[in-house]
Amino acid sequence: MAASKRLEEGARELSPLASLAARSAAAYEPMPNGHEQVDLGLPPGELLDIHRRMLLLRRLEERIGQLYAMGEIGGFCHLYIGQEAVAVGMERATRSDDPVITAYRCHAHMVVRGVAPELVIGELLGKADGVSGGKGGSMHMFDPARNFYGGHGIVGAQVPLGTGIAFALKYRKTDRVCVTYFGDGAISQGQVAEAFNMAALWKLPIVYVVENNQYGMGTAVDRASAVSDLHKRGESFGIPGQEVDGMDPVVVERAGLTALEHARSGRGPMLLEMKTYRYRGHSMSDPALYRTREEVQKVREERDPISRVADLLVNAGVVDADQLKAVDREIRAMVMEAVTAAQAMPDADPAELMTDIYSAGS
Amino acid sequence: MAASKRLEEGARELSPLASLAARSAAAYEPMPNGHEQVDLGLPPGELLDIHRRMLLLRRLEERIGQLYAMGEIGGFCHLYIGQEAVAVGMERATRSDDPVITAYRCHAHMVVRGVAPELVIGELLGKADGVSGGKGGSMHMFDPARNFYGGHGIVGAQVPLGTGIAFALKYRKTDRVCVTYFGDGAISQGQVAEAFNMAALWKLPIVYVVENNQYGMGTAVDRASAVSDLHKRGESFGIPGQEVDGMDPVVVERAGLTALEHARSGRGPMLLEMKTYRYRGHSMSDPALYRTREEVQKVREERDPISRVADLLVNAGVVDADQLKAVDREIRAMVMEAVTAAQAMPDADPAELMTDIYSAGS
Amino acid sequence: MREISVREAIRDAMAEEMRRDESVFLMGEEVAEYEGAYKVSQGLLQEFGPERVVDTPITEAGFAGVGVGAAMMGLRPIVEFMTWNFAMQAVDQIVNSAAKTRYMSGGRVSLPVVFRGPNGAASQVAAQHSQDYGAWYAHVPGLKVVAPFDAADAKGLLTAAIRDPDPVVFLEHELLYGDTGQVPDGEHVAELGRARIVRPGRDVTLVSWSRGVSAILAAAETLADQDIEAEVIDLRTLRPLDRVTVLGSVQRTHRIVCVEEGWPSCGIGAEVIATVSAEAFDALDAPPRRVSGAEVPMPYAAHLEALALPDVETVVRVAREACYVDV
Amino acid sequence: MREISVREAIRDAMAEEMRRDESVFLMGEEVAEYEGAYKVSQGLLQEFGPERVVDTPITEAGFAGVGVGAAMMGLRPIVEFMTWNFAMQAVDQIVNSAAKTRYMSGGRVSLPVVFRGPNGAASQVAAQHSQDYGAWYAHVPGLKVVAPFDAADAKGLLTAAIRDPDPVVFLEHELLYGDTGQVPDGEHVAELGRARIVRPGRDVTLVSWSRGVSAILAAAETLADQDIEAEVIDLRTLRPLDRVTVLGSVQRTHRIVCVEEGWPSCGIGAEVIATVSAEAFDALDAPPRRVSGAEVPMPYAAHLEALALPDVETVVRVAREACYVDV
Ligand SMILES: Cc1ncc(C[n+]2csc(CCOP(=O)(O)OP(=O)(O)O)c2C)c(N)n1
Ligand SMILES: Cc1ncc(C[n+]2csc(CCOP(=O)(O)OP(=O)(O)O)c2C)c(N)n1
Ligand SMILES: [Mg+2]
Ligand SMILES: [Mg+2]
Repeated sequence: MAASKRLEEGARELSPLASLAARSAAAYEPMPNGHEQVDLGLPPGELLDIHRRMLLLRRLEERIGQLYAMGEIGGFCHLYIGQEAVAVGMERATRSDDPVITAYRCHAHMVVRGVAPELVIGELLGKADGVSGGKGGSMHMFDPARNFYGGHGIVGAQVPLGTGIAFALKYRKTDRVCVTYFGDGAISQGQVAEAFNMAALWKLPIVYVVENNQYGMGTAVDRASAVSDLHKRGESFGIPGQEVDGMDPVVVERAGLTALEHARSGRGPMLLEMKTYRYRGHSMSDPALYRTREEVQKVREERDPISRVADLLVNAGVVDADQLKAVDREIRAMVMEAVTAAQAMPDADPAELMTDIYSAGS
Repeated sequence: MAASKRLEEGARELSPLASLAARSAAAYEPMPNGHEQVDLGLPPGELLDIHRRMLLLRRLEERIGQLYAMGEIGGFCHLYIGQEAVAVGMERATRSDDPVITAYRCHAHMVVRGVAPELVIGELLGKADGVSGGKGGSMHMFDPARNFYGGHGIVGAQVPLGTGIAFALKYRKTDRVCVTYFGDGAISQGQVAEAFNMAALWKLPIVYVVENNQYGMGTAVDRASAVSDLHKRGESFGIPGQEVDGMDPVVVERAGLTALEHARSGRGPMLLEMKTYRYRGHSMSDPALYRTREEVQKVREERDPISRVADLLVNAGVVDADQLKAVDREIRAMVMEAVTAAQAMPDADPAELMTDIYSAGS
Repeated sequence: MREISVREAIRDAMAEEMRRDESVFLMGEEVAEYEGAYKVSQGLLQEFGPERVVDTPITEAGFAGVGVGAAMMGLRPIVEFMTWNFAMQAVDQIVNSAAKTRYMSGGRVSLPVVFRGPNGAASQVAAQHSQDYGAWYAHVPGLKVVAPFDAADAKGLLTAAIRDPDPVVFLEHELLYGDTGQVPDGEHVAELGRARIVRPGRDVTLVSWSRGVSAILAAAETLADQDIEAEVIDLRTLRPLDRVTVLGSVQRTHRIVCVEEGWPSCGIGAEVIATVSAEAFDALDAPPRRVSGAEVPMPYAAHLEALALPDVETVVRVAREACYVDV
Repeated sequence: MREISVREAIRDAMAEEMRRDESVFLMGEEVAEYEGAYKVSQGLLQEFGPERVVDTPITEAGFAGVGVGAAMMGLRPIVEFMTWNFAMQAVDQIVNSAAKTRYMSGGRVSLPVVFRGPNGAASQVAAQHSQDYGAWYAHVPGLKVVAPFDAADAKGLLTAAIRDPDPVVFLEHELLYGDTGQVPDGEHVAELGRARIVRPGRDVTLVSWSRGVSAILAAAETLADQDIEAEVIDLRTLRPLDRVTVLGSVQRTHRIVCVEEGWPSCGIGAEVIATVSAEAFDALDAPPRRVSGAEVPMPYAAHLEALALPDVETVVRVAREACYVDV
């Protein structure tokens, strides 16, 4: 309850992405010459914005990982590191009034929606001013005011929920579209098929995004799904699917725009398969013995979305390495600030144990 | 408990299909001449066998419908009338050691497996010697000795069960195949998709048969399934599908043989869509206002599987109309006999209320 | 007042709330064109159209989740399960998504959704179609669980459930749909969470809900002929339980018998008796007793089915034992 | 005797039964290559190969059904749920297919299947990952429900469960996996359905199971220092409940406190107290009491979570109240 008030304030004060985006455009003038002509795919300011957003997610999650290792965070904690291009690219394709829903790997999706990092960290620390008042933890975070609907711990369950959100959007005759994320492991859940069928049958405004990070916990996708091209998993329901390089935020954004337009114009659902990768274990307790270090190293070196955009920016002469370092310092500082702010929050009041079970009136 | 003993005996005494089949071949010598040459698709004796089996199912279900109307049967009762070509054609394609499982519309599937009709009727009458001792009723009948595994009331639930049976067949390194039936309404159930995925992933020996009788209760198939070509519902899982004229037992048998051979040879599941039709309401209490009388009438006249085979036999000069009438009389008498036998069975003993909850020893 | 059936009372509650509030809609299997497998939604499609009376595929987990998702957006879905037996497929959405989300979100997400349909035994529909889910749902914080007996309560409590900001599990009874009763004209809203003393008495408290109320009412009649005045309580809401009314009654009668159609182990009766034993121990003059359904999957045969359900004679016998008249 | 952890005891029971009986196999998410999300199936893939230690997709309804289907063919599947929270998706298969089929088939179909995995609260995993399902499954005839506390019982009862011809719900506890205890060498089979008096005493009966036993043992220690001799009962099996042992104890102590981690409404505690109240009413010298988890979806924050679970101090306080020492 305390959290709600704080959340509104917190967001107004900090809203890091909005301010970051504003600064991106202003602070960096493209370098005039001396560099080869590179096709950025987007205006340089936009690309800087993408880079900053992804870097914020990366640094935030890294810090969260450290806090977990230090014992300040408990329970399950699933980091998004490696997958940043998906959240950032899709967020850029999405309208701010388009609802978003995902599973337990949700910190990044929240923050790109504009929720202040300190509120996420506060939640992880079990604080009264955490985004769920310390009651939800890493897997259960919601901010309806920013059209973010969680944060769900049961694999696949958010897919019917997102479909219901889309149902409501259509019922209300809006032109909004719900973006529903889930994993390569989740796609085999029966309720996902059930939701696909209803969404297609009723032509609901929804974009399904399967973040195929190659593993559902320790299970490689081809050991869990009979068809490992996951964008084909909509075929039985007549849902058009597309494979997308989920390590390239520009490609993600473009695919997202097309799919959102498809859904927004009343043509029903689309399924985007984002080929991506998580660098860390499934959760903090996973030693990830089911894959080799080399496999991870190779992706980091060859496909890392942040390096990719950074290289692009440097090669095109938009910024130089020093400037990127400055951005990184700035973002690290912002994350540290958020951690400090979160740590200063009061613990959830013991009396809160028995609130929020039912609505206040009942 | 009493039922088991009776079941073994009953079957030995009666086994109507075995005897019917034997008689088919013997009793009717193909007429020597005077008739056009018709391609029967099968030797005449075989076709006679098909005709007799279908007719038994038809007359049996009609009689069950009457008993229901007279109040001798209670609860839900789903008749198979119209769909006989599927059960009979598939049974002929199936080996007797191939397990079969279906939903609540199960009387016909049981009887083609060789369970004595009196045991089915006895069950419907709630008798001690009914196939489930009067405890299961219309929807819950089992005969593992004849590789028939139910008889399940929850839409779709038998599909993972059948998949588990197939798992066991593979685990035991047998060459048997499980035939799993379900309806056009059931196909959208999430657990069906889950089962498809596992069966394809593990290449289980299973043939999925969707009996597309056009309606799931009152809902036409295109109002329930985004893709109304149901044989395509396996595509997302790489399961090959085939559309089959489910009103033609010869075509059904042929498709069944191919699919069973596919599964038996280790190539994994197949999905057969049987285009069929039920003449009666969904259950006895359904006035079937969701379709016109004309629609039903048209199918009865143009596609009825029993008339189709009868016409074929007559046109080919295998039998004449009188002979067919004699067959019908014989079958009606057999059904009446079964009813009489069932009615003479003792009611389930009140003490049976508390047995069979756990195994006898525990 | 008008005499209408429970079936009509439920339909009227839905229709009136749909007229009153655009965000209310009905979804489920066969609710629209078929007008409900048990004809509960008769006329609704015609009045409100297919956007607000929505036939779903046979996918309980999926459409329950769709309902909860729609509620997240502020709609007020009425999700009909053809029977509660089929809601086992959806129970994860009911419990993990609907019941827990307000709490997990620190109060930021409201889920005004009603799950409703017939619960418990019907007539010879056997084990998979005859389970009573009252105890399971009453176990779960975050849910409200309602089980009306008569037409007036069916209407009043369903109206309250639809207006309630929290997820409500609304347990109807197929064998009550045809029963008629007087229902107040116009808007009729009952309060959730309140039991009702249907018949006052001073000798023994009989507690039940839903169809069980007809058994305890009949038992009370018989007992009255035998000079035992039973107080008959209809719980109406199974969660939250109206402990005050039950405990108050036991303070007066000093004896209690709780009657339920469902299985006893960890049932509603267990909760009622455990509550009374702990909180009105000194008031009790006799062992608090339960009468319940037999601990078996429901058999098909009519005579076995009858044996599996609590009957009036047993209630009378146990109540007499509680009054020590036969000892 | 050997000192091993509960985790090892469970693994050993599975391994020994798999060696003994070809029809026993293990399936579930991450049970093979990962060796179990909680490392319970360590070494099994290596010893028994991928045919008998089977990784499944994340499809609980589906693979639970596959397990039941395999059991219909006479195999003896051990179906692991990564946690019981995820089994809500499979509960229809557990109840409608596994629990009811022997009955519905008039005894013709046996289903020797074990469903197992950790149940209840772990550590800060919050509402969707912390539910205790003991009461739900104990409600259902046709199921046997087991919830061991120590390593010896984990092994002995799981062995019995695997050999049992009926479906068994086997509830483990993540926070007990690492606890060690003495386990008999060689084959060790315990009997299902028998509670165990862990510590005899004459003043008050304390009842619990699974991790709750550690709380009542600790409370008994404290109470002993205060000259109250508590009898400590580990139920071990939640269905069928060993009423004889519990009632016998209450006949001696005249007081009972039942402690459970889960929610109280329609819980195991309710069943125990209702049973005792009805059947040992005259033996009771004080109100029979329950101590339970708070009626909330489990909160994440460590200090809130601690408040939501029963603690030793509360057990001691309530036991003292039952003994009227503080009144
Ligand atoms: C229904 C259910 N089953 C199992 C789990 C345990 N679990 C949590 S995450 C996970 C893997 C999911 O993988 P994927 O969908 O690929 O998402 P990712 O973690 O890769 O983002 C599993 C099995 C769960 N939370 N819910
Ligand atoms: C999970 C579940 N939901 C709903 C029902 C109620 N119901 C019984 S049969 C049926 C229609 C099934 O149609 P279909 O699969 O096409 O089979 P058919 O009856 O046509 O043979 C429904 C909705 C049920 N038994 N189980
Ligand atoms: Mg994944
Ligand atoms: Mg159909």
